[in-house]
Amino acid sequence: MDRQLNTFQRIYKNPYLQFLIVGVLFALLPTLRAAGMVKAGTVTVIGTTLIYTIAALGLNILLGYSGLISLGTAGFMGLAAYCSAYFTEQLALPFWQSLILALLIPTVLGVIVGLLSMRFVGIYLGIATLAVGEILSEIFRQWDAFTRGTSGARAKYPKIFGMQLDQTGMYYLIVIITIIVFILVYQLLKGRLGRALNAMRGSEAAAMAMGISVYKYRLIAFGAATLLASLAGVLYVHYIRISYPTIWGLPLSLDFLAIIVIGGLRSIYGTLVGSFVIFAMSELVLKQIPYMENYSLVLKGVLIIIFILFYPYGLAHVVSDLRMRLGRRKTKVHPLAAKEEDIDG
Amino acid sequence: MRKLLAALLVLALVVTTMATAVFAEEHAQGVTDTEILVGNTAAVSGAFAGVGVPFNAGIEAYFKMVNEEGGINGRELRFTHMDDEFDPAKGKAMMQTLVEDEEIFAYVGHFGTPVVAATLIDLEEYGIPAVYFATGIGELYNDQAEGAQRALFPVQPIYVTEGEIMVVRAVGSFEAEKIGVIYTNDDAGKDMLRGAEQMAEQLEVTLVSEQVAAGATDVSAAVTAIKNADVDFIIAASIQQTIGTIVKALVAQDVNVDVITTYVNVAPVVAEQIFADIDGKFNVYGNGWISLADEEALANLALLGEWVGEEFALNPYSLAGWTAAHFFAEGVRRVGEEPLTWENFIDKMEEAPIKIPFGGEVDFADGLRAGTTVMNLSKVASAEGWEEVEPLQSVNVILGIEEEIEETDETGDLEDPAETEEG
Amino acid sequence: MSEFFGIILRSLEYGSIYALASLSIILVFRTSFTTNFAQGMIAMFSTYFVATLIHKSGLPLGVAFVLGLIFALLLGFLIDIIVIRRAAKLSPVGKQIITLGVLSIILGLTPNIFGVYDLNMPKFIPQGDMKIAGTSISYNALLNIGLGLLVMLTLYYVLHRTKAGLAIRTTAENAPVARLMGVSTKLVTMFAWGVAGCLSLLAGMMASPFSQVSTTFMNDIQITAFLACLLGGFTTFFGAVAGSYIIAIASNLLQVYLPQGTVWGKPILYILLIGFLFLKPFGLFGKRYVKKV
Amino acid sequence: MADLMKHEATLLDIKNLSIAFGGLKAVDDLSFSINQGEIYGLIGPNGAGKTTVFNCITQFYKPDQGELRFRNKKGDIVSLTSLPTYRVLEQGIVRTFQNVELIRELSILDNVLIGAHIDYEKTTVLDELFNTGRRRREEKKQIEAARRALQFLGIDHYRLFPAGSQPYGIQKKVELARTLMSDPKLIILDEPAAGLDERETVELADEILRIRKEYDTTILLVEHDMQLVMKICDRISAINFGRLLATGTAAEIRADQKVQEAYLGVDA
Repeated sequence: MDRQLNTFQRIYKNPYLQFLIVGVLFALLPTLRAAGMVKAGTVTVIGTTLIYTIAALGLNILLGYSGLISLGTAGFMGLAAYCSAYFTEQLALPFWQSLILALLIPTVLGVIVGLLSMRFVGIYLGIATLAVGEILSEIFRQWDAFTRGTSGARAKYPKIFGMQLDQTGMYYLIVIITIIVFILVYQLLKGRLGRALNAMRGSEAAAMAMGISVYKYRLIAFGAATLLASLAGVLYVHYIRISYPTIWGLPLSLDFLAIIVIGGLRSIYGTLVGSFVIFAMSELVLKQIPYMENYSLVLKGVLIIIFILFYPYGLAHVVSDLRMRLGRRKTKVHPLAAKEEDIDG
Repeated sequence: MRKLLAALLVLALVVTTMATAVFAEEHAQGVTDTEILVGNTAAVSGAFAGVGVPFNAGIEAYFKMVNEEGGINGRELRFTHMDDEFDPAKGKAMMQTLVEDEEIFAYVGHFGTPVVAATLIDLEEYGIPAVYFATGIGELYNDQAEGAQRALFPVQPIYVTEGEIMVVRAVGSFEAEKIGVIYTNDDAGKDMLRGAEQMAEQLEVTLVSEQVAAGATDVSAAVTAIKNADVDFIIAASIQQTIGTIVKALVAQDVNVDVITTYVNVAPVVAEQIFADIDGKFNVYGNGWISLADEEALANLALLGEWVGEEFALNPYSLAGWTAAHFFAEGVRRVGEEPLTWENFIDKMEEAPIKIPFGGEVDFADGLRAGTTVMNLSKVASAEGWEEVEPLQSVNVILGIEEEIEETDETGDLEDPAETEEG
Repeated sequence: MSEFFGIILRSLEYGSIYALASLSIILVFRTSFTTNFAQGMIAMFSTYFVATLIHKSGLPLGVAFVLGLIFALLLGFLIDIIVIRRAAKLSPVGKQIITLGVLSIILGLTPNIFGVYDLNMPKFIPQGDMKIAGTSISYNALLNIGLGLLVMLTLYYVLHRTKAGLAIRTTAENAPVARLMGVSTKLVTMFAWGVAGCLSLLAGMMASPFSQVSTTFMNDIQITAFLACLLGGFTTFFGAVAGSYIIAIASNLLQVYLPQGTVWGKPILYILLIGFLFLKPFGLFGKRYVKKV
Repeated sequence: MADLMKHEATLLDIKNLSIAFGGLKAVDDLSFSINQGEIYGLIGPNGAGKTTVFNCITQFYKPDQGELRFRNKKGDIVSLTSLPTYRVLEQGIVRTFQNVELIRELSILDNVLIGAHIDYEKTTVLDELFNTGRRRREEKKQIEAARRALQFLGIDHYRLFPAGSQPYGIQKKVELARTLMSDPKLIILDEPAAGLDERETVELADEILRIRKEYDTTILLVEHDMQLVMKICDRISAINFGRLLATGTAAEIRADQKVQEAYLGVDA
């Protein structure tokens, strides 16, 4: 079992190095753009995809690790976007101050919703979070003083460390933050906390018997998920420079769900790949293929079903799945296999 | 370090592009000796395909017609478009590709409220002309556009303006004193309400408003509340789908008061939807900025049908697309033999009012960006359609402040029919 | 007073639509433990089918409706056979996401099959109304209320008085035990999907004359139906029906009698709902499931 | 009655324990106590309330009546009923489950590490977020401890496989290894031999005895397999319908009239 890794393997298997390489690859994009190798819009599509990845990663902590479902992700992302737009534009706060508030406010609300999860299980929680999302959505549309209603709330490219970012600068900021988020999430979940969340999902009884406070960890899971959704919301509003109420509806929340299923539960790279499939594929691939542009939704649906049924570990695990089929014993367990207590929810 | 380098590279590239585009040649980007490239992004798949597809078909039909006749000053008009799925982020990305990579000369027919709202700022930064916005959000309204804002040319009515006109109609044509507004919670409904409130204050009439969700099935509560308010005229500020729901709920609750709604609803499908329900209990009126009363408009309609094909011949959105293309082409025609630059194009667009192929005209002089502000009035006359009851009139004409100006058949240099709002 | 009565009466009509939709959701949930997010889309798809028959093929409403029921039944069967049956071993979250896939496919196919236009749907009874206690109500509304009640009574009768109903209830209580007792749970699940499809179509047929048949016209109704299931508790058929009527009535009362009601009534209703459920997390009639360790 | 907790040797004292579910008394006025270092068996026919007793001790159920007192790790006497479920472990009581409760998708090693959850108290979330040296040292220490436990049960070579992919016998051992991680004073085993074949059961008996010796702990088990119980338990309590029938050594229980009746179904 304990094979000695050679130097090369040790380097490419180092997760931190992997994250850095991914980051550098993304950071190259504007240079490629400058060299005329990719289109201007592609940079924006990828930047947005990275933003969605961050939010989806939050949902992955919640659903993948903790087994708690939320259909309100888009609502929280939107709330942060509106907060940041409001604080920077209307109250003219500096970006950093606004950022802290825009992360804090939705997160506190997210933790409160986490309290609901103490009472609701399974589908009850799903629909209750859906209702929370609908309430937020309604507020975005109606509370004109805060959200500017159906005109949409505008924001500017931020100024950080005394440097006024432009569109490309903002893209770099998104890449840097994405990679930092990847590293932090990786570190946070590979150890004790990740195991505790896993335990909670796998067997609440076992978790309690092992001294894990389900109460505390559910709140942590909701807090982490909302924090990441908020971060994504702030980045979005300062990248696209508008927050429009119709964006933050149920369809986006459901897309986040699709991302982590297609990409892979509990997988950082899977989340990234899933985001590409959902947000960038129709843009960068499908629309180039004749007759396919009208079928991106159909394809998305087919992919969701195929992945859940046949590649339950998501795209991120296709390679290892194939390797396993070629010889090794089948040792994987379906990540969404039913458990006994699932009967009611 | 790489970041800085990359940023410099991009900057250098942009500067050179601009330089080559503006200074080295006399024409703007997208213009060659033989063609002019323009484009837009519009949702042609998903829920908004029913609007986006005929709209783009209208634009393409007009360009085809122009090109068959040899183009404008020897240049053919070429149209490219992308599907933004009504998503602002995608709309923004595609705008960058269209402007920076495809190097289009202008946006023709910018489409969809969220996308337009998200990209107005980018349009202004690029300074690229954008002719016709297939939405009526209030942000487009500007009575003193300066600098880059001058490059934006809204043509179809802005919802705020239409809200004003609806109140004017209620007061001017129907002598309403207490007006009820049932508005949807989307941009169209809320902007029309805003306009209606402004005008009601000016004209000193009472206004009560109730909201319904766009696309709702149950709007009975709002109707009950309006009924309780005992109004004598109702503005149904909602675009398609919900208008039928509102009218039917009014019928169901015996609120037999005349209703006026937006131009968007003045389409046969809406008449078909509600005619049987109204059953003569009250009238449903609708604004219109397209008048099919005069011969020229009818001729243009026949022309559209000829070029766009049977499927979209009578489609309001293909009419809109055709109009968008016409306005752009008018600007190019006016530039004539002069270099076709953004600045030139914008100046020529402002030079004189431009006629709408289907009646009325829009004046962009002195930075006025308000879309069309003259509207006619139709009512649901049968299950097949609407019939015009009042011709195209400006606010002041409806209120009887000004005399109606006789329609002439001359194109071009018509005197501005003074449609500035009376304070 | 007659106004109050009018609000209740009208809410009953909308409540019937929500009740049919939520029954469809519960039926599927109880037999295949799947939260069906595609319910609204299935309703939309089959209603489009009926509207297309009427507009393009010129069939009378009755004939088109019957063909539509067959279409909806087969659509339900198909979804179960092709997708849901294979997902039997998945957790509820897994199945729930699978229905998102179904949703996406149907939504993507609709404009490609039925075209991009919204279609008008005639009412079952085009015209006429009557007065009840000072409130006028159309015959069609009465029919809708009656149809809703009829379907619910039929369903109740089938569930509690017939062998097929017993099979459904046993499957809903405990699928493995049902199988041991010789119930073909596969068949039960398939028919549940089929019948759910028909209920959805009926909801769609009742709702579409209010607006138009479009890709989105069932979205609001589906969300309301979900909330109704939540309020009534996902465990009983009766709860979902009761939840539907309660939400329809409460929503309209709040909107009419609250200041700014039509603007803020809905979010306030949702907040009240969540608050109530915080006290009774399994809804009005739901049962708590306690896991044995 | 004398207070048994006064004796240093008493680890757990259960007094007048009662719990009812919907009017049905699952446990009825049950009292017994366990001494330090004992292997204590709880037997009874199906539905006698054995697992319910376990669930009461570990606070999965809150008893209607009765006292549950325990001499915890610090030597203090605590009343278990005052604790939330998740805080029972830190007193020194750990349990297994009738139907193995493992996290199926996690590796065996990770499953065992979950047992060390409360031992990590020194590292904070921030330590984890920034992967500090303290966290890395702690993690290394725990992995070593987990592998010791796995080696002890002879399954260390499976440690990287997902727990759910392993046969039942291995899964049971993983659960056992997990209990060893928290340095428990009392291990409660719920039917540890259920589902095991004869050879595995013999192995299990040996393991239980070794655990007591090696980890210096006390064991309480519920078991159907009489042979196993009789072979390893120092003392046994037999219950039926939630009531205590008899307490004594294996030989005494075997000879007890009431126990025989309960098991053979003879009317009392």
